[in-house]
Amino acid sequence: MPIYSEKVMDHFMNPRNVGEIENPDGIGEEGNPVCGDMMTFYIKVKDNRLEDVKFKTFGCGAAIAVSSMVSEMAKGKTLEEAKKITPRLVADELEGLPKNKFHCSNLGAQALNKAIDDYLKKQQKEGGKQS
Amino acid sequence: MPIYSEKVMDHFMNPRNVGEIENPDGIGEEGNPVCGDMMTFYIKVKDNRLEDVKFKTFGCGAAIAVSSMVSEMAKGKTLEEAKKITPRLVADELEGLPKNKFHCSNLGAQALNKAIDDYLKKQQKEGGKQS
Amino acid sequence: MREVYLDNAATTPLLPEVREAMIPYLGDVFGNPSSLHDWGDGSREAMETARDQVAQLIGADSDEIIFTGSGTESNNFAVKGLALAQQSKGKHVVVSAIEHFSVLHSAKTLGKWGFEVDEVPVDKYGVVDPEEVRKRLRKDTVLVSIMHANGEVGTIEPIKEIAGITSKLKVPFHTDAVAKAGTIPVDVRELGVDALSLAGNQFYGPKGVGALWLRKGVRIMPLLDGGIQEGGRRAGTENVPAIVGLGKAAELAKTDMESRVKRLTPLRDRLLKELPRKVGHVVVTGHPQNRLPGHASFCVEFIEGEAMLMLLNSKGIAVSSGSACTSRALKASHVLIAMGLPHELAQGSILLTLGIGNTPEDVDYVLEVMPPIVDRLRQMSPLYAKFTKTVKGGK
Amino acid sequence: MREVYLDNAATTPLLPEVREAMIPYLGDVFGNPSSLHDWGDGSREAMETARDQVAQLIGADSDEIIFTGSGTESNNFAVKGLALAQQSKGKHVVVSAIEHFSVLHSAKTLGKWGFEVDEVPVDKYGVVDPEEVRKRLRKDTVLVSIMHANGEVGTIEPIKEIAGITSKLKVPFHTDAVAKAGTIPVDVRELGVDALSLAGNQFYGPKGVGALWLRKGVRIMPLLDGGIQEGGRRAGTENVPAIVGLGKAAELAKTDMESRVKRLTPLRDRLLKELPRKVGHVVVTGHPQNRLPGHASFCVEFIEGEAMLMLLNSKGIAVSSGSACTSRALKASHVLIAMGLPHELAQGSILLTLGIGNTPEDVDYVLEVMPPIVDRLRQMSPLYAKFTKTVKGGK
Ligand SMILES: Cc1ncc(COP(=O)(O)O)c(C=O)c1O
Ligand SMILES: Cc1ncc(COP(=O)(O)O)c(C=O)c1O
Repeated sequence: MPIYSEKVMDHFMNPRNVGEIENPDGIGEEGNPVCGDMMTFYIKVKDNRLEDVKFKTFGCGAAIAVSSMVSEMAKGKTLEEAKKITPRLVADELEGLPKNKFHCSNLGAQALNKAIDDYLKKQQKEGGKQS
Repeated sequence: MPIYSEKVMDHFMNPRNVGEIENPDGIGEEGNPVCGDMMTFYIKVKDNRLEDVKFKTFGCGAAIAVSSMVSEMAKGKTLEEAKKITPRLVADELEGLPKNKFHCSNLGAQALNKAIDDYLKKQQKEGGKQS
Repeated sequence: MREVYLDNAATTPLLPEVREAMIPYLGDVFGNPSSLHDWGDGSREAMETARDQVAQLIGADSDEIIFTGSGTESNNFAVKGLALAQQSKGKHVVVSAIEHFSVLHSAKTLGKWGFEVDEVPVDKYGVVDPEEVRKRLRKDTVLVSIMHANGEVGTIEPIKEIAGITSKLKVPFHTDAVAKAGTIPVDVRELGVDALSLAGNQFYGPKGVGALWLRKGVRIMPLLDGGIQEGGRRAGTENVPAIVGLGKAAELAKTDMESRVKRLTPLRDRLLKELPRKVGHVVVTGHPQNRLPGHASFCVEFIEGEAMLMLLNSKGIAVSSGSACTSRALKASHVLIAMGLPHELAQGSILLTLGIGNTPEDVDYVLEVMPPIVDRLRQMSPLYAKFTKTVKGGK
Repeated sequence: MREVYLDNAATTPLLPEVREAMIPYLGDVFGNPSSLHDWGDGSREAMETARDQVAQLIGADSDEIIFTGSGTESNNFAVKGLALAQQSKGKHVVVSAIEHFSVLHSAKTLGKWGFEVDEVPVDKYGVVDPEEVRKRLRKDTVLVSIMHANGEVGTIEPIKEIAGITSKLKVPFHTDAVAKAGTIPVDVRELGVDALSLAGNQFYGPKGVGALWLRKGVRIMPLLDGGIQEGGRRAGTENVPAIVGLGKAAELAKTDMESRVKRLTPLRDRLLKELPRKVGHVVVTGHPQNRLPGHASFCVEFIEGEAMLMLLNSKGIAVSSGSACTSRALKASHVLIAMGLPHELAQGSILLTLGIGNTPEDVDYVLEVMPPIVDRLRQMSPLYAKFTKTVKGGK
């Protein structure tokens, strides 16, 4: 009885969208290596949609799988849709997470959220130059 | 690892001198069924010697083996010699007794002793008619 | 020589199916269930299957089962752990007078820690009157522990009735079902108790493993502190092979319970009826009907239990006794004394506990061998001599 | 795929000889050792042989050995039992900061019972300075418990030196030798301690069994109350097969100890030397020389232990980690933190513990597989990205 579901293992072993985006439209960092997990999300936005999402993660198997899943779920979504990705939804998509690992899925959604907020803040500053 | 030595088992399985003596010269009773062990020794004395020794015992395997051993050790001895049979000697002859069963060998020697005392008391009363 | 094991209350043999189930966990599947790699997975999986099997035996949820190292540990854990977890509410504990020492002495230890312990008496059959429990409940009662069946006299206690009382007053109720779970049906929901102890070696499972069932939400203080095994309630590397064996034994017990009871009950009843008749001056101890299916217990007058035990052993028959001499502490059975038996009679205690390996022929053999053994010991007994002289007028 | 088990600190596999020794006690020899008949004799005899074997492993007398259900139980028993037995003399207890949780949390429980617990710090290698122990001893100190070797970083503690101090002041000294007994020589008389814990599954014996050695005359309060098994100090039907296995494992450990140490040490040393070199940014944890023979432990920078563990597992290699993520309680290893490692670095904890089944080829395989795994995780790590950007100036 592995502690992780097959879906988690798949996303851990073959994480989607790992990396950085050069000149990203938004960056969100969540967590803290002292606590064990830290995630950085990079996003590229086009026409209010997440054209590209990438991440880097320091953390356990669950943290990596959650990051991968969040990136996959977010990609192509509108900003409003992406902001509705909750930890619960991520865990469900991963076919469950061990109880004590649930906090990882919080971090994933939060880091993405922060990246979107980062983008929106920049937009405001720039007075909506680009779309 | 049986809790009892072979010698104890032999005396338990084939106890020597079980029974009563009709018109004994002395009777000694020791112990109490409430506590678990009770022994009655009967002796026949001739020329200051234990011509016959018999016993009845209510009690555990050790109690029965001790009674048998005491009777065997006592038989043929002078009264003075027989009074020197100590619990330690009985236990040694039996090749040891479990620690918590040691009190049984006290009872055996004591019951014999009481029987001898009973005889001596009767002798005194009768003014030393016999022997 | 014929070999007849009639000491199943002391411990049962391991069923071959149980042993087979255990063997892989003494071999290739050796990982620590806490390990996160495949080796750990294999052990953890086996353990969780066993947890399901044990839960099903007693109608519980799997996550309510805590594995322990013995029935004794389950009882210590329950009695001390439940009382200590509730001590802010009070320090009064109720047990019966005939509990196993693992409960009674745990309660005694609680006594040293400032708890007050009340003992409920039993009647001559060893039955606890629920009303006697009710009378003892107080505002500060934080635990009642009454056994489900007594291992020494076989009597089954009215646990459901007692639970009806404790649950109304919201007092946690633990029952020691070590002598009963796996032998006759136990359903924790139907019983209405809050905690229940059981042990593998009482129903053809391995030694060294037990379980405590604890109703969800009931708080307990660990007995074994350390790692977070068993949800943090019982630390220590788990005894995987024994746990697997317990699970398998539980599964088989559930499947075969009815047929086992059907086989054992008539054998027991023959012993209960025939032995007193054949031997004479024999008293059945415990409840005549309401008792464990394989359990026949007696007191034989004028002689002592250990001597009987040893002579039966020399004939290939294994039994046990509650006599003072067999107790190593050299005290008469607290169970028999609590039932009002005179010390003298309690010395003649003898226990014949049947198991699924026993046959009608075993019973025949015992009924044949026992009378001459008793007779032989009585011929040696000064008490019997006195009895024949006074009552029968000599022989 | 190659299978390489490098988690012997978590549990060792059972030796075939040990299993063979146990099998009869899962079969025909099933009696309860407390039973007085032949069935009981067989079990009792086997148990006493095992007691001799365990005693010989540590230079003790047989009647000083108390069998328990695990290393955890031995530690709970020792820490709580010794402190409670002495509490009329005082309520002060000294432990080290890197004890196993079964000691630390037992001490915490003593804290709830009114004891004061002092923790001795360790240096960066995890070594306890005996002077630090001496400084903490008071008139009312009733127990010192310092482990013999740490299972997480392998460091061996100066127990003899500490015992020299405690014995002069007549303070009972318990040492948790669970990670060490059976692995390297332990002689209780030479050490001068008063109590010592060990466990079967640390040296190719079974799970579910441990022992507490207690110097003759030292008083202890039972953890498991009940029957009078183990001289009244540990109640409950004994786990005979596991005890027999422990005995056999002890016998083999004594015979083979030297050759085992000779085989394991060079393999360990290769790991300690080569892994940091091949991987880079790796810190060896624990003492560089004075450590358990099969024990290699590291912290790998910029990545987390569980992820490493899982990727190694996917390559057939079993290891463990002391990272927060692997602890289920999600706390960084108290051992690494007590040694002064930053939390961030402690997350990269990885433990490779060799056993007698391992070969030089196993080490080759790990050294081959490990660098790409670390590399892969570092490529994912934002910390590594920051590091390369700031220190290396990008890549
Ligand atoms: C009713 C009851 N409770 C508890 C126990 C203790 O079990 P163990 O000695 O296996 O720990 C027994 C043992 O026979 C028992 O009969
Ligand atoms: C030093 C030490 N003490 C105690 C224990 C506890 O042993 P167990 O979990 O087997 O009870 C361990 C476990 O690895 C240990 O390493």
